[in-house]
Amino acid sequence: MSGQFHRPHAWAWFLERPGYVRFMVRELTSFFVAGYLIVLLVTLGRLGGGEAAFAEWLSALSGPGWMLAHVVALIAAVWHSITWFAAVPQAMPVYLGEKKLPAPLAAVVMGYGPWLTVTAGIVWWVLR
Amino acid sequence: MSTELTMTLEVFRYHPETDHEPRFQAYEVPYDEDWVVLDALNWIKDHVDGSLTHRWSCRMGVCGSCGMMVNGDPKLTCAVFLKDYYPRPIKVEPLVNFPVERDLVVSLDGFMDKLEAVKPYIIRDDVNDTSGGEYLQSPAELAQYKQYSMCINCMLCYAACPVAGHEDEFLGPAALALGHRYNKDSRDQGQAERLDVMLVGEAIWGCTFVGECTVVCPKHVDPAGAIQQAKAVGAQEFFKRFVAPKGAGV
Amino acid sequence: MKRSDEAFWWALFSAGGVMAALFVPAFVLVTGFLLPAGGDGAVAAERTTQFAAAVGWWPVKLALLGVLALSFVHCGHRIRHTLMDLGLRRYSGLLKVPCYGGALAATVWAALLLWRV
Amino acid sequence: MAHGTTHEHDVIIIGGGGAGLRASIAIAEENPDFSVACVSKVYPMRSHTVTAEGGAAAKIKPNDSLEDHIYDTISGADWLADQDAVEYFVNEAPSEMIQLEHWGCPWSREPDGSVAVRPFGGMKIERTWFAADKTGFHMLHSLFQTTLKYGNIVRYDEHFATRLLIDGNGRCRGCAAIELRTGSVRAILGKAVIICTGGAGRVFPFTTNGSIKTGDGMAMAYRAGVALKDMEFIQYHPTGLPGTGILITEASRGEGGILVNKDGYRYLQDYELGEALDVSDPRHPQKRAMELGPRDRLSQCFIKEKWAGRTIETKDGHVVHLDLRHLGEAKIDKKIPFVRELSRNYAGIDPVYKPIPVRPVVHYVMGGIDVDSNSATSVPGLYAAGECACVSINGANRLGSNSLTELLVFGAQAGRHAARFAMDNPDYDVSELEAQAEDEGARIRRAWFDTSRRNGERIVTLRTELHDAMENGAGIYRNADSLQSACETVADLRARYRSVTLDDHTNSFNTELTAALELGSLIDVAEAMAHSAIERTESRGSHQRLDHTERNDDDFLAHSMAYHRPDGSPPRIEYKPVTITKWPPGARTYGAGSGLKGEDR
Repeated sequence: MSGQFHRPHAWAWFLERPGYVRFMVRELTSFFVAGYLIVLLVTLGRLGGGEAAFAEWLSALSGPGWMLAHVVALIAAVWHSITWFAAVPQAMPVYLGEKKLPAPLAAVVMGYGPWLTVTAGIVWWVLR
Repeated sequence: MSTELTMTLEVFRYHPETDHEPRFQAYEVPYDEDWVVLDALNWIKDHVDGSLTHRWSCRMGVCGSCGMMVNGDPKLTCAVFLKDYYPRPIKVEPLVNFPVERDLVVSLDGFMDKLEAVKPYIIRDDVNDTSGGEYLQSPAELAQYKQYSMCINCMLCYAACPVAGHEDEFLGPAALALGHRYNKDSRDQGQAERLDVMLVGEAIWGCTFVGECTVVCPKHVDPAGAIQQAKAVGAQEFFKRFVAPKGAGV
Repeated sequence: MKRSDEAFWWALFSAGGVMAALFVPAFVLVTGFLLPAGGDGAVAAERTTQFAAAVGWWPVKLALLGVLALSFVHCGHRIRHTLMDLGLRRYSGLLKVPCYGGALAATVWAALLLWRV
Repeated sequence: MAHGTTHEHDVIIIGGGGAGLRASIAIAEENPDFSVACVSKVYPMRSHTVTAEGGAAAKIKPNDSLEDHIYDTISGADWLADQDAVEYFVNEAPSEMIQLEHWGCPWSREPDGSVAVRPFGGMKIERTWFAADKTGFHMLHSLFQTTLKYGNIVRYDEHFATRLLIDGNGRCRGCAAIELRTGSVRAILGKAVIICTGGAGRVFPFTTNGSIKTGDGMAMAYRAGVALKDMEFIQYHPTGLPGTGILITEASRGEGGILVNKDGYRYLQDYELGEALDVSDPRHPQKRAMELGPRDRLSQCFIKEKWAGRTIETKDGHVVHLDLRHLGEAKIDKKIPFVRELSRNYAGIDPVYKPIPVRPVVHYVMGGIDVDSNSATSVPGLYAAGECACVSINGANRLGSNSLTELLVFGAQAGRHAARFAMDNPDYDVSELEAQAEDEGARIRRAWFDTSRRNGERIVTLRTELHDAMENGAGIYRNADSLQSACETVADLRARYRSVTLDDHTNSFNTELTAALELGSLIDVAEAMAHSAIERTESRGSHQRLDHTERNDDDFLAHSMAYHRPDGSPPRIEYKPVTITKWPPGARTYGAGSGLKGEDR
C-alpha cells in the first residue's frame, strides 16, 4: 500500500490562477514604490544641496529615461492605491446597525475620497 | 429529449492499494442540462464503474461534502451544471492542497486539527445556566459575526489558497474565519485564548491576502476579510501590552 | 507558544500601505512630472520655490518623514513576503534583516536629508 | 475485510448528527470521567441535520404556553403521539433551546435582543426559533463545534457501523464498524450504545433527504430484534422543487407565501383549511389555517388538485406554485435568503419575481426504532434518539419545527440515561464482543468480496426497483393492492439482494461496498414500512388509505410494531396502545378559530 498521494507544488504556482497573477502584480508594486521612494530621497538630498544642485537634478529627471521610469512608478503607485482601497472594506467593515456599509461606498469614503483630496491638494499647492 | 447527447468527464483516479501515481480516466456520460457534475459522477458509479470514489450527500450545497476541482477551479460539484461546460470535456480532480486518500476523496485530518485549534465554541467565565433565559444579542451584534458563521467546511478555500498549500503552520481560511466568528460574537469572552493560538508563528500571519478564498467561497463567508480583521485585532492587542499594565485584560 | 512579533510589523505595514496609497501617486506626479517638466523658466522656478518652501516647513518635514518611514516598512514587509511566496519561505526570519533593516536605514537617511533641507 | 483493532469507551454513539452530538455533549458534561465515542459514516458536519431550514419550536415568548405547544403537537399527530412523551418534550424544549443559544447558535433576533420566533404549519402561535432559513445548518455546526471543547468525546469519523454487538446477557455493548479509510472492521465497545443515525427518506426516489439517509441505524436495531414502530407514517413535505426534491422551507409560508393552482387560485380553501385572507390582510398568514395547515393535509390537497386536473404539468411532473412575490425582496433576503438561492440555482426561478414550482416530496419518517419515554429500546443498554427513533411525539404526522427540537431534547435525554446504564452495568466480556466483530468482518467479506461471483445485478437496479415500488405502492395515498405489490417487490428484492455483485473488491474507501450495505438497510426499512402500512386499515395523518378512508380509534389508536424475522419472511406486526393522558382524541380541524382551547375536547 503506498498510502496517500501528495501532489507536488509547482514553483511557478502564481501562474496557476488568474487571481494569483493579480495578487503577484499587486505585491510587485511594492518593488516599484520602494524604488521610487529612493529616487525621492535623492531628490530631497539635492534639494538640501542648494538651488543649483536641485535644478541640475530636475533637468536630469526631465530626460526620457527618468520620465519612463516615473510613468512606471506612477502606474505601480496608482495600482497599489486601487488594490489597497478595494481591500479596505473587507479588512475594516463599517456597520450601520445591522447593515454593512456597501463595499463600493466604503471604498469611496475611506479610500478614493481622501486619496483624491490629498492628491488634488498637493498638486494644487505646487501648481498654484 | 436530449438522451442521445453525451459529454466526456476526465476523472482523476488514484488507488492507494495499487497506484503510485494518479491517472485520468475518461467517461462518456449522458448529457442532461439539468444535471450537475455530481449527477454525472453518480451516474458513472451506478452504471459504469462502481469503483469510482467520491463523497456526497445533500446535493443542495450545504453539507459541504462534494468539493472538487472542476476544470481547475474548486467547486461544489452539486452546484455546477454540465450545461456550463458542454460540449467541452470536464476535468474532475480532488481538491488541491490536500493529501488524496483515493480518487476524488481527500484527507481532512489537517483541517479538523486546525478547526479544533481555534476553539470554535463559546468561552465564558460564568457558569452555564439556562434558567436565566437566552443571552440577549441585538440584530446589530448578530450582524458582526453572522457572515463568518456561514462556513460549511467545504474546503474550497483551502484549495484556492496558495499559502495553505505551502505553509503547514498556517491555519487556513475556514478555521481562521471561524475563530474570528467567535471572537466577534457578543456572547463570547474567549478572544484572548483564541488569539494565543491564532497569533503564533505563521498561524494567521502566513496569510498574504491573496483573496482567492473569498472568491471561491460558495457561501460568501469572506474568509480573507475575516483574517485581515483578526490580524488587526492582533495588532491592537500587541500595542495594548505597552499601554496597559501586564495582565490587565483590557 | 508565544505570540509572534509579526503583529508589530503587520501594523506598520498596514499603516504604510495607507500612507503609500494616499500619498505616493501625488508624490510621483510632483517630483516625476510637474517639477522636472515644469514648463518655461519662470514657472519652473516658481514651482521649485513653492516646493522647497513647503518641504522646508518643519510640520511638513515631520509629516513627510512619517509617510516615508511607514511606506518604507510597507514596502519592506511586502517584499519580504513576496520573496517568501516565491520559495524563500524557510528564510522568513533571515529576510527580516534586509527588509526591515533596509526600511530603517532608508528612514534614517530620509531624516538626515530632511534635516538638511 | 481486514480485522481491525478494538477500541473501548464508556458510551458509544452511532451517528454524528444533531441528536448524536447533543447526546455526546450531555454525557461529556455530566460525566467528565466518561469516554464517549461518536461513530459516524460521515464527518459530523456533513450529517443531514445540516439541511433543515425553517426552525425549531419551543415556548419562549410570554404570549405562548406549554399547553398550546402540547395540544398543537398531539392534534397535529392525529392523536397517535404518546402524550407523556409530548409533555416531556414540550416542557424540556425551552431550556434545551436556550442551552443551544448559550452554545453559540446564531438565532435571528428581535430588536430588543431576544430570540425571534416565526409561525409554522399546524402551530397555533408563532413559536419557531430560526436562524434565517439555515436553522439546521447552524444548529449542527454549533453542536459540532461545541463538542470540540470536550476532550472526552472521541470521534470515529467515516466509520460505517454495520452491526450492534450484544453480550451474553443480552446487553448492547458497542458496534462493529468499517473504518472507511482502511476498510478494516473495528470493534468499538462501550457499556451502552445510542443510535442517532437519522431517517430513511432514501427508501423513496423523490426526497429532500441526502444520500446518507438510508436508515442504517433503524435496520441495525431491527435486525437486533428491536421493533420498528409506526413505520407506515411517512411525511411528504408539500413544497419540494420538482426534479431534485430540494426542500423549500415551510418558513416561506410562515412568512406569508401562498400556494396556488394552475388558475392562480388558492386551492387550500376548498379543503377545509380555512378562508383565503388577502395577502395584504394583517391577519395573514393565519395560524393553523390555509398555507399554515399541517404538512400531511397540504400534501394530500395537492394530490386531490392533481386528480381534479388543476395542477401544472411540467417535464418533472405536476406542480403547483408557491408565490412569495408579495413579500418583497427585502423580506425574502432577510428571512428566507436560502429559499431564493436554492430556487435560483436549482429551478432557475427568482422568487422575488416569479412563483416557485413545488410538489410534495418525501421528507421525514415519523416512525422509527421503538423506544420508551426514557429513549431506551427493548435491548438493555441500547438507546435511540432523533429521526431514527420513535418515542413517539410525532404520531401520524410531525409538525414542522418539532424535529430539530426533538433531537436536542431526546438526544440529551438518551445521553443521560445511557450514561446511567453504563455506570450501573460496567462489566462485559471483551473477547466475546471482539469475536462478534471479527465474525461481522468475515461476513461482509464473504458477502461482497467473493470474486468468483460475477455478473450479478448492480446496486442501482435494485435500488431503482425499490424506489418505484415504494413510490407507487406506499405514497401519499395507498390501498391494499398498491401496498400488497410493494410488499411483494420488497420481498423479491430481499431475495435478489444476495446476488448483487460489486465492481470494487478493495479495502480502502470502498464506497460501493457501503452503498451495497445501505441498500440492505433500505430494503429492511421498506419492508417494515410496507407491512405496517398494509396492516393499518384506517386513514390517519400521513397514512391515507383509499380503501379505508376514516380514522378508526377503536382498532388503531395504537402504534404498529414491526419485528424482523431472521429467516427473511415478512415481519411480524403487533400493536401497542398509545399513551393518552389528558387529551382524548378529537376531530382534527384547521381553519378559522381552530385549535382554540377546549375546542376539540
